[in-house]
Amino acid sequence: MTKKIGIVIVSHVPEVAAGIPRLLEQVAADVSITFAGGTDDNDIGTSAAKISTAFTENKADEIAAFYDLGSSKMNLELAVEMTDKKVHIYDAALIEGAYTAATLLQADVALKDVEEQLAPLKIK
Amino acid sequence: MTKKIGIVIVSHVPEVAAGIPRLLEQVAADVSITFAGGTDDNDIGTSAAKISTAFTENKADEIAAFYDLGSSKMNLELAVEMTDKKVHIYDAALIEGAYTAATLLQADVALKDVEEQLAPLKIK
Amino acid sequence: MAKEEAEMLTVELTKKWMELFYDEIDKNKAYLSELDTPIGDGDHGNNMKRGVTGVKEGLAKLKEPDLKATLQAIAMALISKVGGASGPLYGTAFLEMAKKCNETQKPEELFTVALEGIKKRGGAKEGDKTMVDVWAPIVKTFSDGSFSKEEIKKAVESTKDMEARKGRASYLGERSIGHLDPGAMSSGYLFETFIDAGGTK
Amino acid sequence: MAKEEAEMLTVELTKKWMELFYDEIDKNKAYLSELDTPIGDGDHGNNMKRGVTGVKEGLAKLKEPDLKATLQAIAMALISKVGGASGPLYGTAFLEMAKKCNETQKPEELFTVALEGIKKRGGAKEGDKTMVDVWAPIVKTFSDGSFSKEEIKKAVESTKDMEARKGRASYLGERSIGHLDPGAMSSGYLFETFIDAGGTK
Ligand SMILES: Nc1ncnc2c1ncn2[C@@H]1O[C@H](COP(=O)(O)OP(=O)(O)O)[C@@H](O)[C@H]1O
Ligand SMILES: Nc1ncnc2c1ncn2[C@@H]1O[C@H](COP(=O)(O)OP(=O)(O)O)[C@@H](O)[C@H]1O
Ligand SMILES: [Mg+2]
Ligand SMILES: [Mg+2]
Ligand SMILES: [Mg+2]
Ligand SMILES: [Mg+2]
Repeated sequence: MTKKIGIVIVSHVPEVAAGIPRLLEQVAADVSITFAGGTDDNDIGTSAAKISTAFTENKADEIAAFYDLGSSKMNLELAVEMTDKKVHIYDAALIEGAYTAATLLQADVALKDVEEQLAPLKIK
Repeated sequence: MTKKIGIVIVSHVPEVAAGIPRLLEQVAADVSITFAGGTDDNDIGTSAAKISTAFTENKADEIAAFYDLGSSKMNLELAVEMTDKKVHIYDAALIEGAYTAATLLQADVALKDVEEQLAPLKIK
Repeated sequence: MAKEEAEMLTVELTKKWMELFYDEIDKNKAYLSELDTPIGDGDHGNNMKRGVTGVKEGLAKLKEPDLKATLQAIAMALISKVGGASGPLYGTAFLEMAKKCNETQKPEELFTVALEGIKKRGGAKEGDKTMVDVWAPIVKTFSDGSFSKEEIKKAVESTKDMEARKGRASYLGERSIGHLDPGAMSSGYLFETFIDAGGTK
Repeated sequence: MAKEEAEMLTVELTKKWMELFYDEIDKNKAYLSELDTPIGDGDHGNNMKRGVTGVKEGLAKLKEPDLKATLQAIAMALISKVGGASGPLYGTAFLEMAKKCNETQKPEELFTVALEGIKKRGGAKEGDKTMVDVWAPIVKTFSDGSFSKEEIKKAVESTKDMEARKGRASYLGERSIGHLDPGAMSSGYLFETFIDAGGTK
């Protein structure tokens, strides 16, 4: 039942990263959603290692990734270079973009149509 | 030292609402930031009563409010009708918008200039 | 005479109405959440159940309330207990009725201000596939005397072919077509139980 | 002869460099965070301190490493320990140097690929008020032989009048003018300690 494309949430704040999937899971029971929040010491920041783990733990081999601030994007990109999975990084509003993607992926919408709906949410 | 305008964060998820201020406080030590997350039972949802409390607890009399999904805006508006404070609701990306506002309010930027910078982040 | 009375909203009628609405929500809780699953977050039944439970408790606490206090208590319970979008919407509806009820007790006029409140609160128009698509046509039925379970069912059913433009279902765009709107369904129950409670035109 | 040797990056030189860089960061931790306060989140000193501590520990674990392993260990420590934007940026710089160092050990060429890595990773150009505004001019000084503490200070100082277009400071727009960029400052320390360690053109 798990959808082909999963979602990874990256935030500087551990609680935010852990909390967003709770909102998404409500509308996307079959989308694998994993997250990486904070530094390795759970301080405010991001960690390429944690993001790598979120990629690995995700049940899908193709991933739509969302992040909060620009600096998390850099760690996200580093993690992308270290994974075999196919990762799409979206410069969309974190919560609103991930929520949109979750809703549409659950409804088996094709990725290119999801991306079309993410386009107006691109704010970075 | 507290700035004249405070920030209120409203999210469906208690952890997300509690976590975002941690990101903002890093760049806005003197901005009063309060939050309301989840229903009264701490389930996923929002609560006009919790939002009212976040208004009251905020040290500022003028508030910039940010929310995640459309339904939280309705509870936000209900809470606005119940408070004496001056509240501005922004339809901006929650995390990115609130972060921008926090940075600028800390730097004593006038509200109309803050709003100008929030305009491109308007996605709902 | 009985007919005459039923034309006006009274405390008695309102209480009876809320009891029946509670039962209907309770009975259809799973169904409402099921409707909310393909085009929402699957919680509308639970939300409404929490709401009507709050209403029951809120009304039980009132001692000899007048109509205004009754409607206010209902509004407050819905606002504070539902948790989802439908909470502030139904809450606003009853709040507007409470504000108006000293001036008129005609259901038609009270439902009219309630509908205006819902529209203002949520920004939805007719055709957006929300509870407004039940409220708006039903309020109209009062003027031509066609208010009936038939019309209520028709209004609920009409949301099936609509494309959602408000609320969570709107994220699905045209993919929302083919599904009944859960808030339209619960609004259907609200009006049906109003009839069952003795409230007719 | 000593001059000759210093022209090439060696394991010895790199280790010495990192020791001095650690000391410099340690000494200026509060200052770096202070620079990061008006135009950032006030953590650059702490971030860098965590980073250089990680570098120290990472290097201590290596047994008779070659240059590539040394540079890789530095990169990995910075990437995993810093936490802020500067982590992946400095990390990428050393990663690119590690990739290149079997082909050439000339500081000039290694710093060139490092700079390209930083630019690619962060998307910043010269003039955006970031560490790039130290790296870019300093890399150029190698070709005309002007690499010196003088030039490093000048490059760091040049960020003061710039308007930030990347990183957290960019949220402040023109209000970022008048403040030194913290990452430019720490990059200044990196190049100064490279000189102190014996690395010159
Ligand atoms: N903006 C709106 N205007 C009118 N009705 C709305 C609006 N948003 C949602 N609704 C109604 O609310 C119903 C969903 O309620 P519920 O599931 O309780 O809230 P949520 O979507 O927050 O979980 C929808 O089926 C729709 O009828
Ligand atoms: N996109 C970028 N490109 C180049 N350098 C950047 C970029 N973003 C930030 N920096 C550098 O990183 C420094 C801030 O580092 P640090 O405080 O550790 O990270 P953070 O801002 O995430 O807290 C800035 O002063 C700047 O020099
Ligand atoms: Mg719902
Ligand atoms: Mg809900
Ligand atoms: Mg910083
Ligand atoms: Mg930081």
